[in-house]
Amino acid sequence: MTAALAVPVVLAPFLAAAVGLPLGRRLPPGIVAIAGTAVSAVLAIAVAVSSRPAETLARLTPTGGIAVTVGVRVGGLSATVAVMVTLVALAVQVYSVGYLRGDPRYPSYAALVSLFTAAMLTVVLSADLLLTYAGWEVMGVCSYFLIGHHWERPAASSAAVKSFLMTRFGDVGFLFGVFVLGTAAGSFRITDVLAAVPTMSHTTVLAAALLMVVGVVGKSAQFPLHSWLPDAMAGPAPVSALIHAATMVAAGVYLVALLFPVFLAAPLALDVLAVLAVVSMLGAALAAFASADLKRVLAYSTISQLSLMFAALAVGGRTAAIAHLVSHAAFKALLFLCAGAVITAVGGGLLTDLGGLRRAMPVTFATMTVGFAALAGFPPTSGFFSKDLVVAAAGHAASGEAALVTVAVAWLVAVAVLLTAGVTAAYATRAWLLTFFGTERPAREAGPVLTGPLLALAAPALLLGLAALRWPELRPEWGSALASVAVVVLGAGVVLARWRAAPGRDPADLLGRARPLLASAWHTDDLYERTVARAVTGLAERVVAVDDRVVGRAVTGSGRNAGRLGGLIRLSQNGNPQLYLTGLLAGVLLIAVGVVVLA
Amino acid sequence: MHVVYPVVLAALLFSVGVYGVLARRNAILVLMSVELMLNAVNLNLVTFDAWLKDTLASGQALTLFVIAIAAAEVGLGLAIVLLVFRNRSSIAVDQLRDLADRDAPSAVPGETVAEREAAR
Amino acid sequence: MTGAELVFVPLGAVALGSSVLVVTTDQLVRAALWLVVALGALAGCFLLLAAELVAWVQVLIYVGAVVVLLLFGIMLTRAPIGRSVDLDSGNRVAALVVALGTAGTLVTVVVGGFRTASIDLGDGSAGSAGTVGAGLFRYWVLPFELLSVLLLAALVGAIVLSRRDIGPRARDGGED
Amino acid sequence: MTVLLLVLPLLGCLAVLGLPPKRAAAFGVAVTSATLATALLMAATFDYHRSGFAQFSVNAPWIPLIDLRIHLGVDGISLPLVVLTALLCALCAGYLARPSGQPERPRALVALLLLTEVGMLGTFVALNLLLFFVFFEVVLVPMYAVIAGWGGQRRAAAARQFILYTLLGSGVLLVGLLLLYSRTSTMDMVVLVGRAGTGLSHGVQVLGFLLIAGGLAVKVPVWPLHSWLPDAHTQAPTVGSVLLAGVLLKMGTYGMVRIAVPMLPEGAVALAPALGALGVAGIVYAALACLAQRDLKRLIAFSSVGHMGFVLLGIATLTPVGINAALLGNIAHGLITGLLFFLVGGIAQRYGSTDIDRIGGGLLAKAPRLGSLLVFAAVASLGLPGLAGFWGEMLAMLSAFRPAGGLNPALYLVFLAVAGLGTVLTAAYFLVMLRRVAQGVVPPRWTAERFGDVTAREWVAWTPLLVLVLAIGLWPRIVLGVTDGAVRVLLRGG
Repeated sequence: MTAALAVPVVLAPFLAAAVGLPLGRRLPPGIVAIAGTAVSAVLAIAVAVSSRPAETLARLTPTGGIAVTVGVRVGGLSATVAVMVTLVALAVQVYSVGYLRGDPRYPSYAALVSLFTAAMLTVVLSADLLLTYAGWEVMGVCSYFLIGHHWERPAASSAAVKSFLMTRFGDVGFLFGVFVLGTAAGSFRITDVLAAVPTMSHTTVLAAALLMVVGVVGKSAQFPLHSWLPDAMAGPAPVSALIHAATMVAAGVYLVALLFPVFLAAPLALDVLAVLAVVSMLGAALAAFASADLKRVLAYSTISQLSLMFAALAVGGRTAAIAHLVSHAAFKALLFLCAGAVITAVGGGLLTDLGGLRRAMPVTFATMTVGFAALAGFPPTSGFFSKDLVVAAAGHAASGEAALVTVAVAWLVAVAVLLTAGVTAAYATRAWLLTFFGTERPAREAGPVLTGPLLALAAPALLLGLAALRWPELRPEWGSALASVAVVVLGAGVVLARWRAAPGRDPADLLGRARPLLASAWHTDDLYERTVARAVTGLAERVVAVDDRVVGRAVTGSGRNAGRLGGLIRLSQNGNPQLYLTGLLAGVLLIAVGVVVLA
Repeated sequence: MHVVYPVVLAALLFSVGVYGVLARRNAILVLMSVELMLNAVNLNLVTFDAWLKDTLASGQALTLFVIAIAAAEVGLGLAIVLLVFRNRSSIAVDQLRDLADRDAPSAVPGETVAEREAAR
Repeated sequence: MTGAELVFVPLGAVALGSSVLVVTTDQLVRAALWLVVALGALAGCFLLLAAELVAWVQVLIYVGAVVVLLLFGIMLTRAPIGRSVDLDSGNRVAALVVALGTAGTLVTVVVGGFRTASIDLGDGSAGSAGTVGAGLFRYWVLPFELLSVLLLAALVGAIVLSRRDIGPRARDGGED
Repeated sequence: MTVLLLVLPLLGCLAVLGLPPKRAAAFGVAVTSATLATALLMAATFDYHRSGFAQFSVNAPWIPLIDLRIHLGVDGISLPLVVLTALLCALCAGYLARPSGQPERPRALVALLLLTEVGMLGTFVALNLLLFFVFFEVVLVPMYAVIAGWGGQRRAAAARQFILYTLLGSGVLLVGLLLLYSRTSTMDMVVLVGRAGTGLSHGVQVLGFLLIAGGLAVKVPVWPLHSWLPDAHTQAPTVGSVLLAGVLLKMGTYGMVRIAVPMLPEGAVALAPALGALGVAGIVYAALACLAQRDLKRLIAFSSVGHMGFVLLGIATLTPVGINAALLGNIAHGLITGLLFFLVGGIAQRYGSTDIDRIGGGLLAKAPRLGSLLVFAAVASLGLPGLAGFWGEMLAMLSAFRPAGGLNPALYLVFLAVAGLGTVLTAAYFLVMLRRVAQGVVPPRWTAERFGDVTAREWVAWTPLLVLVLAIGLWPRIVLGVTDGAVRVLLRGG
């Protein structure tokens, strides 16, 4: 029953996309997309409530080897994430109707968002790793289209290309990981693969886990494949909310959580994941603090928060990671949608152009304050509880309980998590101050179509943590809670103090000369531009030259030389019959001699 | 009598005829060389007729035919030579080059001059 | 070495020598005359091989008719009577090589093949006019008749070729 | 029915010459549609449980002296290709019949198109080696004439290069086939597959494989024997490009699957690594070449080299998965690249050029539907899951992960890694192309120009391809279900 319910969860938004793409122009805006997502959300909640693990399968195709199956697999994890995805998507769809009013490309936009949702739900609910990969890739291409929504702007189209290519690079790793697991288990079914993990050799598991890490790093924008995400802010704000809060980047975390047994069997991969997470976490947090654009702040914060989840996974805190994933989906979607409202009101997202909006946009102010508080981790927001779980998990690992990673790495994670918490509080406070305080400027509050979703998302961002106190494993621990609150207060306090000392000035000045370096995320973009991009373009031009000069010439040249050789022989055709006759007789003679000699 | 003598003579005569046909420029001299070659063949025919004692006398009969044909050939050949001389005032064999391949050789079969120029 | 051979060798030498002169002399008329000598010597050879009729026909037709025709040809093409320098084409070296090659090959093969064979000339009547004539008209009638048709055709052809007034009527400008 | 498949276009080819030129195109549509109907009827009545065996067989002597028999039949490997060929030919005929773009000398063009169709279908249904070769060659001359007669500015050189190069390949192929015949004294493909190389020494097998696969490699084309392809594609008219990419290239890989691999298994094992290496080299090389390409048609032509690289990689693994991947990749590439060439033909007709810089971007603004179709086709071509291109590439890489016994797995892992890199580069050049052609603002030179979006005729010609790309992508069993049984039978011999 549960599985039968889960199938339409995926199909509803897919059908909405299939209907919306050709017919979107003739129908009232958003009706199909919202209906599809709403149906999906209701069903997802139903599935989550019934919450019994279930699986249904059909053979998709023979391949000559391991057959590919198609089907859904529902468990506690996937049901939770499915609910989160559908609800955020619903909020985004409703919000988009207002945000993109009058945009001629709205119909295709709505259909693509539906398709995106369907792809994410495929990843979440799929029972077969190859199907998961399919959803994973479709999500990538949808994000390409959505980020490139304003394709007449060069920045948008190049950001779209960049995001697709960088994630695709990771996807190749993921696909190979699927190959390793599938061939080792003799099946691509997730249940079979997980069951077969204990029987696999250590090398196989390690290779699979490391390849998965590559895929995850690409999709979730972790160092070193992180640089697409800030650029992807060129897309419309609701797209950012969808892609960078609840779905695509979250898919990486979900995947690691789903295949956690594989990683448990390969602790080295977890070490790698932990180190990458630590680098991304701190680096992105500092970049967010230095960034000059509201949406870029949120983008870097997304990277940082995702690293937090990976860190939690690496130290064994699967529950903590998922809890933070859910709460992050709520408050980050809220923040992006608020940022969208601010940008529509002001006409730009540069922090220097903002300020003093708290009176003009009271609803946005209130909801965004909740969002920032949750991001910073102030109690009693959902962010506080989920972040505390992560800190607690890191603390346990560092103290040597449940040691998955080496103790040194665990310590590194613990320290980095706390540091990040401080920096997060600092940049959240900074963005909040710069957006809503300081000199006032004229602006109008957004309409109810925009504020409705904001209010709807603010509720979970604020209350999810309290609601989760029902479950004992989600309750905070006193030690870690105190530590993280202290760090958060410290981080926020420093910024507030600075603001008090110099009102209206950007607290990022605290960074001094390091600011440009941090704002560009250590010039990683530049580095890629200079090395990879330039090398590939250079190589491409060289290949074209080689193709023209060597391969092409080799062919035409051999043709030409054959012609020239013919030209030489042609010289004998000078019309002199005596010469012909001489040749003829000489030939006969040669044949005769040959016959005589050989016979 | 040994067969070798007449046969060797025939071979040598034939070779001389070959040389004449290949090396002489005047068409009439070429015709004479052809006669030499024909005679070499005749000698062979007669020799083998005598050696094999052919009851049909085929060697000698064929020799007679060859002689008759050679006469006809010389007649026709000279007529042609005369015609050529009348038309061109020359009977030098190596100057009759109407069969020559005249245009400059192209490197690629079927390539036009413009394309060849473009390729350079 | 039998008597016939003793006669044959010098006759052959004469035939060969004069034929070499035919293809090397630098005077056209002399070439024709040397051809007469060569063909005459060959007729002698035929006689030695007991081919009496053939020998006489050779003298009659070749020496009598063909060479005369050739001489007419020389005169009609207004060839110089004395020495001329350009009787040989540029192909001489190649021709010599091919000719020597031919000679070498043929002689080798022939000598190798007939080293021991010898001809029994019998009573010498095998080549008399009677024997050959009987053979011709008993066994070779059809070819003989065909040959006469051929001769007729050659005659007509020669006339057509050499008479100006029955050539191709309109001469195209393309000829040079 | 197999005979009907060949006779219909052949008779049509002769009949069209007697028609008034204005009605030639319509007649072409009728003939190709009838052929397509025959092919579809065949697919409908095909016994899918026996897909490994030739059905609708015909076997009659033709020239007994050289063992040439008219032995025709369709099995699971050839059926999809037959349907694809008939479909693409019908679409091409339909494209020629559109009122806006009547070609010059329509009678001759339609006749050549039909003759090409005879050759292509014949290649796929022939079950006699010599007959296969005859049909293989029949395609060449009409295609040469199509390029030379209706092509672009440098068509003469391109057509000449095409025919000389491919003829060279055919010569090598013929030598290989004759070698096989001289050692087995039979030309019957069914018998030869059944023997699976028994009685052939190792040396003969390697030499035979080298000759046959080498000859076919020109047609595929395998890097670095590809240089005829970009020129031919660029210069050919739209229908020529569609058939070249859609069907002609498949004849090469089909021959490898049908002849080289099953008949000479030892040779295949010995030379497959080389084939695989050339395949992946082609993938990366073509992708890099596309990145720096300035001409749309040339870009798509090079992309064919890359896609055929994946097909070759699949074949080179000598596993059922790999061969299935190759066959599916064939079909998918035929559909997608056929569509791409149609679209580029449409663009060329509107802009009068296929130069990317001349078009200058903004196609999505100027002609939104055409632009969207181009985006769709490009995305399909870069192997998006859910569209046809994905399965061939994915399965080829999967098969490379575990190649057949006797092959070096470590080497194939390297191939796999390179192919994976190739997929990223493939995505890169398609996206860069889209960015420069479809996205961006309309350059000033085109803003005043008015040209229509996709016309009804074009929809008719392109919709079947769109639908099939989606259908195969979502439900690959359409093809794999047919080929799988046949591939197993083919490889069981070895």
